[in-house]
Amino acid sequence: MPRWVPALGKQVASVAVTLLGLLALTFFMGRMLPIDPVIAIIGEQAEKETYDMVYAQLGLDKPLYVQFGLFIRDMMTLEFGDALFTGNKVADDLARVFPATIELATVSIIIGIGLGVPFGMLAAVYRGSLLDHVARFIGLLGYSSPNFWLGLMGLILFYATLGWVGGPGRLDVMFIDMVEPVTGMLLIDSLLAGEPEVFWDAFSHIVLPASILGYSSMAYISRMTRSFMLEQLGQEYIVAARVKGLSRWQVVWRHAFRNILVQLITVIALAYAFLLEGAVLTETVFAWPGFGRYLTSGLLAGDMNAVLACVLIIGIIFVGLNLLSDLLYRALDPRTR
Amino acid sequence: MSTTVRAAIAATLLMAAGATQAVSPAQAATPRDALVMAWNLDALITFDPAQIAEVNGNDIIRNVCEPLVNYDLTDVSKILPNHAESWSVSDDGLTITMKLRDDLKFPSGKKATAYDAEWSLHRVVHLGFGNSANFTQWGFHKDKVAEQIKATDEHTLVFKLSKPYPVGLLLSAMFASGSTGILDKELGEKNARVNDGKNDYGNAFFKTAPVCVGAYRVTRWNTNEVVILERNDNYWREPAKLKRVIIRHVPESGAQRLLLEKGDIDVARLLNTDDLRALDRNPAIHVETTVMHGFAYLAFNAEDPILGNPKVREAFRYLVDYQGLGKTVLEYQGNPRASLVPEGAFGALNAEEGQPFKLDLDKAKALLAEAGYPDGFTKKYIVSANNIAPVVAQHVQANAAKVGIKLELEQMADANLFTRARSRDFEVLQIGWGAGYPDADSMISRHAVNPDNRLEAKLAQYPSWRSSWQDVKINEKAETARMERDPAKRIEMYHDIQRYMMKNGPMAYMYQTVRPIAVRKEVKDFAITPFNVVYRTAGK
Amino acid sequence: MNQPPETPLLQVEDLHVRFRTPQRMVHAVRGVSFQVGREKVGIVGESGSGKSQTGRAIMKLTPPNGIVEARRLQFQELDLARASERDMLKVRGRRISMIMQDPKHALDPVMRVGAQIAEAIPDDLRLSKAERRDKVMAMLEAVHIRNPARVHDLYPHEVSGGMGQRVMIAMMLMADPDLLIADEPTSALDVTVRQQVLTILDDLVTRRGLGLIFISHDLNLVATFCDRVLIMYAGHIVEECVASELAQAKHPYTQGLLASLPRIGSRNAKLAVLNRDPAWLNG
Amino acid sequence: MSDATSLRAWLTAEVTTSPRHASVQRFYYGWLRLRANPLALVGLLILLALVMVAILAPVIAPVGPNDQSLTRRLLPPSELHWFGTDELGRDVFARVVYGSRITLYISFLVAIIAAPIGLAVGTTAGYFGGWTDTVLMRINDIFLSFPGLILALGFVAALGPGIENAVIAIALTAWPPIARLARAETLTIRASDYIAAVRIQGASSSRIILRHIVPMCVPSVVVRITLNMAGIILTAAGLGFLGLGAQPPLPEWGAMLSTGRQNMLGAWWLAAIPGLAILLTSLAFNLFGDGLRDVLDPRSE
Repeated sequence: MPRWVPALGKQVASVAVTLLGLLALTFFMGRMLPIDPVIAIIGEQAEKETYDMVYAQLGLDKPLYVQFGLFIRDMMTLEFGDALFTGNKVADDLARVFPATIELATVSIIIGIGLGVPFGMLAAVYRGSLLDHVARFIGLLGYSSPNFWLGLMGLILFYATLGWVGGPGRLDVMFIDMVEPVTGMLLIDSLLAGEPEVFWDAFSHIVLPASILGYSSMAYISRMTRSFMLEQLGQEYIVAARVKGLSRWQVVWRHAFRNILVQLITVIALAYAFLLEGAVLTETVFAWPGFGRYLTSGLLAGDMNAVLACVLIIGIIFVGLNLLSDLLYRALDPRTR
Repeated sequence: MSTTVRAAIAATLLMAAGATQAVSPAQAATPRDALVMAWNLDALITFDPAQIAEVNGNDIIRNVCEPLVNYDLTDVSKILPNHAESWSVSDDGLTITMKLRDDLKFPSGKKATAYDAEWSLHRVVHLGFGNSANFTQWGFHKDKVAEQIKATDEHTLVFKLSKPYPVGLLLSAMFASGSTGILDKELGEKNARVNDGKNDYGNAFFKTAPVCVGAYRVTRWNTNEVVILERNDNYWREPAKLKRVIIRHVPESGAQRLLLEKGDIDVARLLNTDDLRALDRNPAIHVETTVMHGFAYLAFNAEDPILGNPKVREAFRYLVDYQGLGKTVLEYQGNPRASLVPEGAFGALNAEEGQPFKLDLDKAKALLAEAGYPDGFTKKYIVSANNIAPVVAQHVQANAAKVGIKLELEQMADANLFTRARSRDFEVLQIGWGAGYPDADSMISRHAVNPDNRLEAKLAQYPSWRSSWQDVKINEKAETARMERDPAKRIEMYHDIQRYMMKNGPMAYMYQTVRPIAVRKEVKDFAITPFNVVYRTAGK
Repeated sequence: MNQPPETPLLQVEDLHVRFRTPQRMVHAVRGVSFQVGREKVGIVGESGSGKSQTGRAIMKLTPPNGIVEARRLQFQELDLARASERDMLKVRGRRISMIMQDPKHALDPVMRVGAQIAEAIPDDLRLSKAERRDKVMAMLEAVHIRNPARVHDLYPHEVSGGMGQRVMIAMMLMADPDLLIADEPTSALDVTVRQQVLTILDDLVTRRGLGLIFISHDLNLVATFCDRVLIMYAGHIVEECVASELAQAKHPYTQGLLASLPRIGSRNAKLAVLNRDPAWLNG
Repeated sequence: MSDATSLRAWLTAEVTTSPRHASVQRFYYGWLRLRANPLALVGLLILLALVMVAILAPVIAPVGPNDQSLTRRLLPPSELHWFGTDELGRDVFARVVYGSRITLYISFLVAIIAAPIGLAVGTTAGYFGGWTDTVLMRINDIFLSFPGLILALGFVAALGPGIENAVIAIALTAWPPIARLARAETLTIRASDYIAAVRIQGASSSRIILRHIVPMCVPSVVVRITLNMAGIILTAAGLGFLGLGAQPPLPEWGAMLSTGRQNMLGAWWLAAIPGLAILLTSLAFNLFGDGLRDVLDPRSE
C-alpha cells in the first residue's frame, strides 16, 4: 500500500471536521438572521393562527441545538428537506440551479485557462519586457474590475446596442422547453437532442457572462502562472538544459512547464471552485438561474434548509478539489513517491 | 505582444460572430400563438389557490382557477356572475344560495360540480393559510365549515352566515377572491397526503399544477425561470385566443425593457419609472397603468414616546413632496394619496379630500413644536432595498432633516423587513399593503381596527397592531359600518373613519400604488384591472 | 609547454561582465583575457571573484540583467561575441559544454535521468529511440555507472550526489564537445566521492582530448589537476602560471592564498591570513 | 549638487555605518526598486490622489453629496454636473468624490482589523504547531472555504446593515488568507537558528512571537493586505450593490452603482461612473501591491 494512504485517511477525517464546522457556522449565523422563513410560506398579511401552525410545522419551536441535531441527521441521509422560499425540495432546486452554474463555470474556466496560461508563460519568459507589463496590467485589470459592472456594461454594449449576444437568461423564450433536460447544461442537452438552434441560442446567452467570469479567472491564473514560471526559470537545471543546447522555448516546455504543472493545476482547481460557488452578482445581472443566486435569495429569505445544503455543497467542492490536487501532486511529482 | 492581444481580440470577436448568427432568429417576434410575459417570479412558491399569498401568483391563478363571481372589468365595484350564474339571499340575510353553471369543465373535460366547489372552499378553511382569512373573517370556521358551506346538488351551493353581512361586501370580499376557485375534488382527495394526522387536501399535489376551472392551466413551472400556461380547450367560455402564456423570470427592469424593445417578449411587468418613460415614447409599445388598491406608507410605532404623539405623526405627513414625487419618481408607480381607503374602492374619499397634504416644512415644524419637539429628534427608519422604496425613503429623509428630524435609514431584504414589521420591531417603517377587495372595509378592518393591542396577542395581520396603535371607538365604528346594509349610510361612516385616521392614525400613507404594464402593440385586448389581469382575451 | 599550443580553441580578450541592479552597476568581470587550447586550464578565485561569470559569459548564458562586452571572444572559427542565439544553439552542448556545481539543482527533478541525458543528443543525428537509448547507456557506462539500465530510469532525487555528478558529466559529454567548462564540479560533493568524479572527468577529458576550463576555489586541487592556472581576484586575472610553477607565483594575492593553505607536516601552528591591497583592483 | 552625490553615496554605501544607516538604505533601495516599476508608481499615484480627494472632498465637490432636487434629476453629464445627476437630482460628481472617503474608510478599517487577527492566528498556529495548529487551521479553513460575499452577506443580514457592520463582516472574510500566510512564514522562521538562540536565552513564547516572528511576517502581510484590498473594496461594493452595505444617503460607490443599475439604460452615467471609480481604486491597490511585493518580499516573485 502506497505510503500516502494513511495521510489521505487523516485528511478525510479533518475534512469531516471542517464540513461540520462550516455547517455549524452557517446554521447559527442563519439563526441570528432577523428573517422569518415562515412569512415566505404564509405571506406577509397572514393571521397569527396560520403563522403558529406553520412555525410549528417547520420545527422552529424546538431549541436550536435540537434543530441542528435534526438537521445533521437529515444531512447524513442526504435529506435536505424543502426549500421554503421556492416551495420545492432543496434537492430538486439544486438539481436545477447547479447545472446552470456548472455550465457557466466550465465555459468560464476554459476561457480563463486558454488565455491565462499562455499570458502568464509569455510574461514570465519575457520578464520585464513590454509584453510582461501589458500582460501584467491586463491581469490586474481583471482582478480589479467589478464583474457585475462589466456585466451591465457588456449587456448595454453587446446585447442592447450591437445585438451580438443573447440577453439575460439562458435561452430566448421560443427555445425554452425545446430540449429535455438531461444534464441540465443546455449546451450539452441541445446537442444531445440535436437542436443546433437551441445550442447556438444557449451559446449566445452564455458567451457574455462566461467571458466576464473567464476574464477574472484568467487574471488569477495568468498571474500565478507567471510567478511559478519565474521561480522555475531561475533554477539551475534550466541553465543546465540551455547548456545542453536546448532552445529557450524547448526549455520552457520540456522542463519549466512540466515543473509548474502541479502548482498550476491546483491554482486552476481553486479558480474553478470559486466559479462553482456561483458568482452571485454576475448571475443577478444576467438573470442566470444559478447556484449563487439561489444561495443568496435563500439566505435573504432566511431559508436555512436551502442555505445549509448549498454551503455543504460548497464545502464539499472545496475539500474535494483540495484532495484532488493533493492526489495530482502525488501522481505528477516523482519526489513525493 | 501585439500578436497575443490581437489573437485574444480576434477570439472574442469570433465568439461574438458565432453568437450573432445565433441570436438572429431571436430578432424575430415572439411565437404567434403565445403571450410572452416578463416578470419577477421570486416570490412565487405555489399555485395552490388556498395558499397563494403574493401578487404574481394571485394574478396568474385568477386565469387558472377563476373565482365564483368576478369583478366587472370596467368597474371593480360591480360584481358579475362567473361560475355562479346567480345568487339569492334569504330575508334574514343569513343564507346565501348560489347556482353554479352547468357547463363547467376541468381541462380534462370532466364536469365540475358544486361538490367540487364545496370541497375546494372547505379545504381553504381547513388548510388555514393566509387566504383562509377570506372566509374566517366572515365567521366561517374549521369546525363548522362543513355545515356553513354545503352543496345541496350538482349546481347549488348554500352558505350559512353567522351574521347578516351586506351581500355586496361578501361578494367582493369573499366570493370574488382568488381562493374560491373550483379544484378537482376527486384528484385532490386521491392525492391528499396525510402526515401525522394532518391532511394536506392535495396542497402538495396542486402546488405545481392545480386542476381547476379556468381559461388556462399550468403545464410547466421552473422556479425562478419560467411558468408556462396552456389553453384549456374545455373552457366554458369561448377558449382563450392564444394557445400558450409564457411567463419568464426576469428580475431586472433594464433587462425587461431590452427584451420588450427587441420583441423577445410581449409584456413587461417589472419596470422602473425611467424605463417606462422611454418605452412610452416607443411607437411599438404602450404602457398600461392601473391604479391598484394598495398603498406605500410610513408606519410609526406608537409605543415610542415621541412617535406615539399624533402631532408628530401628522408632521411627517407634511414632509413628503407629493406633487414633486408624483411627477418624477412615482410616475407610472403611484398616485399620492393620504387616506387609507384606496381611490376606486367602495366608500373611498374622493381624490381631493383623500389627499389634503402637501410638502410644508413650516407646518411640520409648527406641529413638532406643538408636540414639544421644536428641534426634532432621531429615529431609525427601515425600508425595503428594492425598487423605488429607497429613493422615496431618501426623499423623506432629506425633508425630515430640514425640520430637525434625523432619520437613520436601514434598507433590507423584504423578508427581513416583513419580519421586523410583524414583530413590532421598528420605529419608522416604510412598507406596502394591498387591499384584498375593492371595499373600504378591506383596509379599515386591518389598518384601523385592532382587536387586541397586547404584544402577546401577536395579531401581526393587523398593521394597526404592528404599530401598537388601538382606538376602541374606531373598532366599533368599523364593525357597525361593516354590518350596515344601506350603502349610502355605509359610505358615510367610512368617510368619517378615513377623516379621523388621516389625522390620528399610526400611518402616513404616501401614495396609492400604480401597476404599470408595458405591452407591445401587436397584443390586442389584454384586459387589465386592479384585481384581474385577463390573459384569455389577449390576442395578436 | 608553458605557452599555449598554436591553435587555441578559445581566445578571450578584455572580457567584461556587468550586472544592472536597481541599486548600482555591479562590475563582475573586469577585462579578463586568456586562451585555452586542448589543455586543462584552471581558474581559481574566491567566491565573487567573477570566475563563474566568466564561464557563463563564454556560453552566452549570462542572466538577462547582465551585459557582456569583450574585444575578442573567439571560439575556433566562430566569433562568440557576435554569434546569434541561433548559432549558440549549435555551439552549446555540441562544441562547448559545462558541468555545473550541484547535480541536486542542475537536474530537472521531474524528468528521468536517462531522458535528460538523451536530450543532449543533437536531433539532427536522426537516431531511433533504441539507438538513443543505447548511446545513453554507453555514456552512463563511460562514467563508470555500474547499473546503467537502472539509473537510466531513476529520478534525480533518487541518485546520490556522486552519481548525480557523473550523470551530469555523461549528459554534458553526450554530444562530445571540444571545450568543457567545469564550474566547481566537485565542491558540492562529499570528499569521499570527489576523487572518483575527478578521475572520471580527467580520464574522459584526456581520452577525448578536449579543452577543459576548470573553475574552482581550491588552489591545491587545481594545481594537481590542471596544466595552467589563472588566479582571479575581484574580476581581474591577477596571475597566470603553469600549475607546476605555482609555488613561484609572484603576485602577493597568490602568495597569500598559498600561505593560507595548510600543509601537511609543516611547523607553523597558525595559518597566515590574507591581507588585501586595494591596488590589486587595478592590476 | 555635491551633497546630493554625497547623500547618494551615503545611501548606496557598500558598508553601512549604523543600524539607522542600514534601515535608511534598505528603505532607499526599496524605493529604487519600486521606482523601477512604472505600474506600481501609477498605482501609488492614484492612491495618493484618492487620499487627497477624500481629504479635500468639501473643497473639490461643487455641492453637497446629498443635496436633492427633484427638478434636476437624471441630468446627463454637463459642465454644470460633470458626472450628471441621479434619480433624486443629486450631483454624481459630488457623490463620487465623497464616496472616496467611505471606500478608504472601509478598506482601512478592514485592514487594521483583519491583519492583526490574521497575524495572531497564523503566528500562534505556526509557532506552537500540534493541536493549536490543527484547531486554528480548521477554523481558518472553515472561513476560507466560505464564499466571501455570502459570508459577509450573512453577517451583515444578521448584524443589521450599515458601514460598521459591513466592515466587521468583511474583516471576517479577510483574515483567513492572512493567517495562512503568516503561518507559512512562521514555520520557516521558527526553524531558523536565531529563534533557537533566543529560545535558549529563555525568552517566553509570547515574547518570541511578538518580538521576533511577527516583525518578520509583517512585510509579506502588508503586501497581501494591499493586494487583497481590491477584493475587499469589491466585496464592500457588492454588499452596497445588494443594498446591505453603507446605508443611504451615504454615497457608497457600490450602492450608487446598484441604484444606477435601475436606470442603466436611460442614464448610463449612474452605473458607469461609480463602477469606474471602484475599478480605478481596486486597480490602483493591485498595481501598488504588486510593486510592493517585488520590494518587500522578492521571494514570492
